[in-house]
Amino acid sequence: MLEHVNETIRWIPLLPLMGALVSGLWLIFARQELPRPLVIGLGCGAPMLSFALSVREVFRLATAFPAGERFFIDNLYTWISAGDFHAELSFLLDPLSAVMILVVTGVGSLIHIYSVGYMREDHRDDRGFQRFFCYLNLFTFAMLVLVLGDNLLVLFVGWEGVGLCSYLLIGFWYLDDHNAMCGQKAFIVNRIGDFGFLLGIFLLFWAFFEAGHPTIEFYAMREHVGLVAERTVTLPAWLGFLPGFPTWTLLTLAGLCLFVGACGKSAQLPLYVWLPDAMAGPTPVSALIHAATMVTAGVYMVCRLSFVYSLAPGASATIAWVGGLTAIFAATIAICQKDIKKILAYSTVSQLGYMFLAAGVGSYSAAMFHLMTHAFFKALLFLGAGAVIFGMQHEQNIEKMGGLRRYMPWTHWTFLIGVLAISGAPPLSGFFSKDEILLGVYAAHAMPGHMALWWIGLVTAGLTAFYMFRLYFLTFSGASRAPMQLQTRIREQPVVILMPLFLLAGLAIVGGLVGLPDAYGEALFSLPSSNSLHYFLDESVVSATHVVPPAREFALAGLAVLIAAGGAFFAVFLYYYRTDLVPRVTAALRPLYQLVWRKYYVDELYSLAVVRPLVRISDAFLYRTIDVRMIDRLGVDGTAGFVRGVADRGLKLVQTGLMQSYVFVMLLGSVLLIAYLVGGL
Amino acid sequence: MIEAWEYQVVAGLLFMIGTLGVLVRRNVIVIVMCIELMLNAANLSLIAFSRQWGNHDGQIFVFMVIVVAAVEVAVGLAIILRLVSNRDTVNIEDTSLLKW
Amino acid sequence: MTEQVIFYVSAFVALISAAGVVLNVRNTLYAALCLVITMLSLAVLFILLNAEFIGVLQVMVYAGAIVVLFLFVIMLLNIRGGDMGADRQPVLKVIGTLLIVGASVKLVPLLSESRRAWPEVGPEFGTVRAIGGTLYTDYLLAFEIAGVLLLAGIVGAVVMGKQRID
Amino acid sequence: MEVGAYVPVALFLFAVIALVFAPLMTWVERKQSALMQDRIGANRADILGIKAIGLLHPIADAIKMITKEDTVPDGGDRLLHTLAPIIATVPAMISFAVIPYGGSYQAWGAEWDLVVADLDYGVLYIFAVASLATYGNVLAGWASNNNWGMLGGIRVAAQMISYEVAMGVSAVGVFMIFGTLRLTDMGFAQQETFRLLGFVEHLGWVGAGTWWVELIKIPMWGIFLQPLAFFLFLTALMAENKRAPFDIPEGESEIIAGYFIEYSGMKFGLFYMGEWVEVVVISGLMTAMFLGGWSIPYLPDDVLVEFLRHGVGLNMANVLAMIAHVATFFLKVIVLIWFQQLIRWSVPRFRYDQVMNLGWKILLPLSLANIVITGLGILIIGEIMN
Repeated sequence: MLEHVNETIRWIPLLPLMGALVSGLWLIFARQELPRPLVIGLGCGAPMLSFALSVREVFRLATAFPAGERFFIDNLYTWISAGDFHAELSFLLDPLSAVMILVVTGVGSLIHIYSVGYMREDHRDDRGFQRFFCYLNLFTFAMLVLVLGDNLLVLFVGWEGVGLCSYLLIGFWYLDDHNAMCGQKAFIVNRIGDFGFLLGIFLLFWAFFEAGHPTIEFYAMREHVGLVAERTVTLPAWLGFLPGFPTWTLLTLAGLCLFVGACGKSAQLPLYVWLPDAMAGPTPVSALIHAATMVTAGVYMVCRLSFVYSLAPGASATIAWVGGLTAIFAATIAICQKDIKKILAYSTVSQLGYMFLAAGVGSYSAAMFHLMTHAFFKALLFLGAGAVIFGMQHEQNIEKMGGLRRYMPWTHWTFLIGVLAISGAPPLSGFFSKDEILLGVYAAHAMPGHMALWWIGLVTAGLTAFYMFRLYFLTFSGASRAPMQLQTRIREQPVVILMPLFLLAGLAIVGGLVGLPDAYGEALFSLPSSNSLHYFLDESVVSATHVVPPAREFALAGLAVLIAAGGAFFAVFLYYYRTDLVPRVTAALRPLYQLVWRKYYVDELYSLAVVRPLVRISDAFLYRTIDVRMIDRLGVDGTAGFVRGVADRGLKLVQTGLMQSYVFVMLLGSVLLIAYLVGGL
Repeated sequence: MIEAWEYQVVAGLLFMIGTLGVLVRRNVIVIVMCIELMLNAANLSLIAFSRQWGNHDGQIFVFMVIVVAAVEVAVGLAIILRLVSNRDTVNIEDTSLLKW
Repeated sequence: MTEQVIFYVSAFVALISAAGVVLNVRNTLYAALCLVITMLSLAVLFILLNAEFIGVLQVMVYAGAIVVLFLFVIMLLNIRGGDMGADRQPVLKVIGTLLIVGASVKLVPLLSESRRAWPEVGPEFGTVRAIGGTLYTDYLLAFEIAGVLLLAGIVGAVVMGKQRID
Repeated sequence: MEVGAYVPVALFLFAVIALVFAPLMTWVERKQSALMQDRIGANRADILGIKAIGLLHPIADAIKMITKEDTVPDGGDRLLHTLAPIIATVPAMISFAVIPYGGSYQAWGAEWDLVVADLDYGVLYIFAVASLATYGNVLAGWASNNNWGMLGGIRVAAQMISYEVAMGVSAVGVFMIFGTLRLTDMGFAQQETFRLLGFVEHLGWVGAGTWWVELIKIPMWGIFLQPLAFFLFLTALMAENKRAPFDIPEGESEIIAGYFIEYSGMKFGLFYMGEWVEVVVISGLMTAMFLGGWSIPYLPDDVLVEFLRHGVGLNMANVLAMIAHVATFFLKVIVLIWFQQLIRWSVPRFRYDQVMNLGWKILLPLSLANIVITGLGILIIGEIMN
């Protein structure tokens, strides 16, 4: 592997860090905000500069070197050095991280700009404006560390960093208890996942250590992964119900542990519950963190470790099935939601499920492709939703909207583009990426039940189109259901909010062309290998190759479009032409509707099965018995009381206040000690 | 030929004399002087070891000890000045307030 | 031969004058003077041990500054006597003295057991250049900490010495 | 160098210092003050009518001192009272041992080094020995059983300790420049010259060997390399010497005569002699460190010897060079002595707080600044040279 040292890479994450430090430290020490223009310049300038740098470096990476050598490394310093093990604090720019940093800094910059407009009149909290940009910059930094880190430890630092920023931003308006609780929920659920992630890191490191290569650097691990592929672990007897009992490969176990972390971060079953609640944060946060970037960290991690997962079919199958189930599960929930942001949140969970589905069947580049296009159109949708919410004076219930097309035409058009893109309408970006995933699933013959998964994907596509169009029609078409006095005040948003929408809409339209499938390229433009993203990423990820004849590929795409169109038409029918049917349908399906509307009672189930017992045990046993009775009373107070008793009765007599008696005792002690040491006693 | 142990004997005896002084004398100033004697005994020992091993580490230690001694004397004598101006005594046994 | 004579004379003077510091109970000033003589004889021993720089430093700092400070304080406080008042813990001191004497008696045979040949050292040993070289490389941190310590000492002495602490 | 070579040299030196220079100093001092105060000055003592511009006064003084009654005050400490003047005088005399008053010469197969003890830590030796002289003055004040005396002693102790710091620190710049504490090495180093404008050549502004760059050459004397240190060091040394304007330990107008108030006779004379010898030592040390020692400007030793040997042969050439160098050295010493006298009789005595302020708040910070500047200068010049 040829290494190209490039010391510019470090500035990509460091610039946002400096922005965060300057504004954060200023807030801490000066206790007041900087002048507004300065905050905006600092807060938006840092990610934009970072974006410019990223573009330049990625361009250099892509053009200056032939395939196989696209590998920039920037070594800051040696973080840990223990024996043969060295963990460097270094950044790695390869095709995989190149795609990620472009998405993170590019979409991030747009959302920063949008935030200027969105947060300008936010007076819920003193100094909130600068604090918001401080957190956003810090998040950008953490995310860039995550994707640029060249080993698992640096990745983990970023991993935890984005978790922290997510917590800070969800609870941004912390004066409201509910928001603070949502932040805590996100943090705790993420921690559960991170526990598995850490275990995975340790397992991987242990495996490589045993194989004689104590390393956690991705490319070194990739080089030596063959040495640990055969290593197995024996499961304990009580796990006898698991498939493949009693021996698993170590990589399967490690991959599963790591996937637990990905489940937490990327909101997959069963740890998805935090993401809908994370909508408590400001809308730009939802767009940036909970749609475009942070939640994709799990997908990125799986792609980054594709060399592990390609050798661990069990783990891959688990990922695929979890992803597929999450996709359809979340899509069904989204159908009945009324909160505009919650719908988008469940849609995000569902789309993330798609990505994992792709990663699970080995189409890692398809997963990355969908990650990218999803970042475009989901950020667009969220920002559009933010504009709607802003226009509606912080009303989020879509049943109280309607007819916004007349009031906010530009927002409406961009939102429609987003809806079309996510529904998979050709030739928008979502069409290509979703198709590539479905194609990958269809062709993955090694995967147990791949046809079932394929059907799940198709149904989900239909459901997606249905609930997105439902959202669209309820929000923008028909007559306004808002109170009269609110209706008179709905206005189109200013340019600073619309401009990011336009740019993202443009990206959502054309973004799919970088990954135009070869078959389309051949047929439309006679380009033999038009899927440039796939070939670009091929160096970083171990992609499964699937050969499907072009004719069948077109047929499959047609089927998917047909199903999506079906879902869309169903929504058009129900929410545009025959709106009177909706109450009747819901009444007819009352029990089912109730089940879905209450999100399958998952939160209640968790509360009953996990949270309440834990709280009960903690309170009754850990707190009242162990902590208060034993540690406090016996340990802390007991020790102190004992020492005080002894000192009061005996020791204080030794303290005469006469220096020379102390000298005498010291002398006596030294003489005895020395006598003992030289053996002359 | 003088050998290491003879220097160490001198250092040891010097240290003992200093300790004795700290133990038996009651004048604070003299006690500080006796502490200086003990420090110097240690210095002699270190210098002898430095010579014995043929490297400069011992001498560096002595350098540091001298620095510490200078600071200690400056602050210590300032404390003694305060003691005299407050309690009008230099007798260590009159200053036994610092106890339970 | 010369070395032996110098060693025995200096060691003898050092020990005798050190004893003078302790035993001179009537006059504190004489104790201080005895201390100077000890320092000077120790400086001679240092130079005998090829530690010339440290020897000169010993004279400069101990004899030239530290003991002068003692004299300064003795004169400032006008202490003409020695120890004052009755001894409050005589038993303790007698036992301590016996301990010290006993330990001293054991000391000589104990140390004389371990004999080790003197190595030859080059002409560079103990020079200012050699000590400086070691001090500014291997012991740089210690040196800088010593500087901070001196600063703290200055501040401490000034604060303690002020007549009225505001 | 063989032992035999320097014993006579040492004896010569002590004779010069103690028996010639110190008595001469009394005369110089009187004449100088008379000159500056527009008086006639010492001109009374005569032998058979020969006055010799007052040069007989030192002899008269000596006779007077020796024949006076020697008293010890009641309640004073007889031992310390007797020891004190000796302790005050002897260190001043022996500190001259490390000051080179000439270079190194080969004559008749022997090597002649014109220094009594060429110590590696030469300057530190002077500092150490000079600090011992303090005891004489402090103990004198104590042993006199006199309040003025004791106040004088306290003042001596405070002043000595204060100025020792500034003295040591201000000399560090010179040590850094010459990279040694050995005074003979400093003397040899100061025979070199440097081009004042050499930096323009090193910076590449003009070509090598440009005539006007070569023209202006300056001897590598300490005073040119360390002008600030020269004045700081001289001030600190004069304060250590306790003579006007730093003579607050004597302070005739406040505490009569300070620590030697109860002294008479030769003991009293010894204190004065000690001070005068110190003046010479200061001048010698300053000459060795700052004024090029024995060297004649623009005329290095070997060039001089090489020039002379063509006429008189190697041995005599060395002897002639030695004479020239010793003469140069003493000429410089005399200039510095005169300069000190000039200060002494021009500047009034400082107040006690002024002395302390000067030492701690002016000399010490300036000395520290000088170290920093010197360090930077050495770094920069090192960079340019490479």
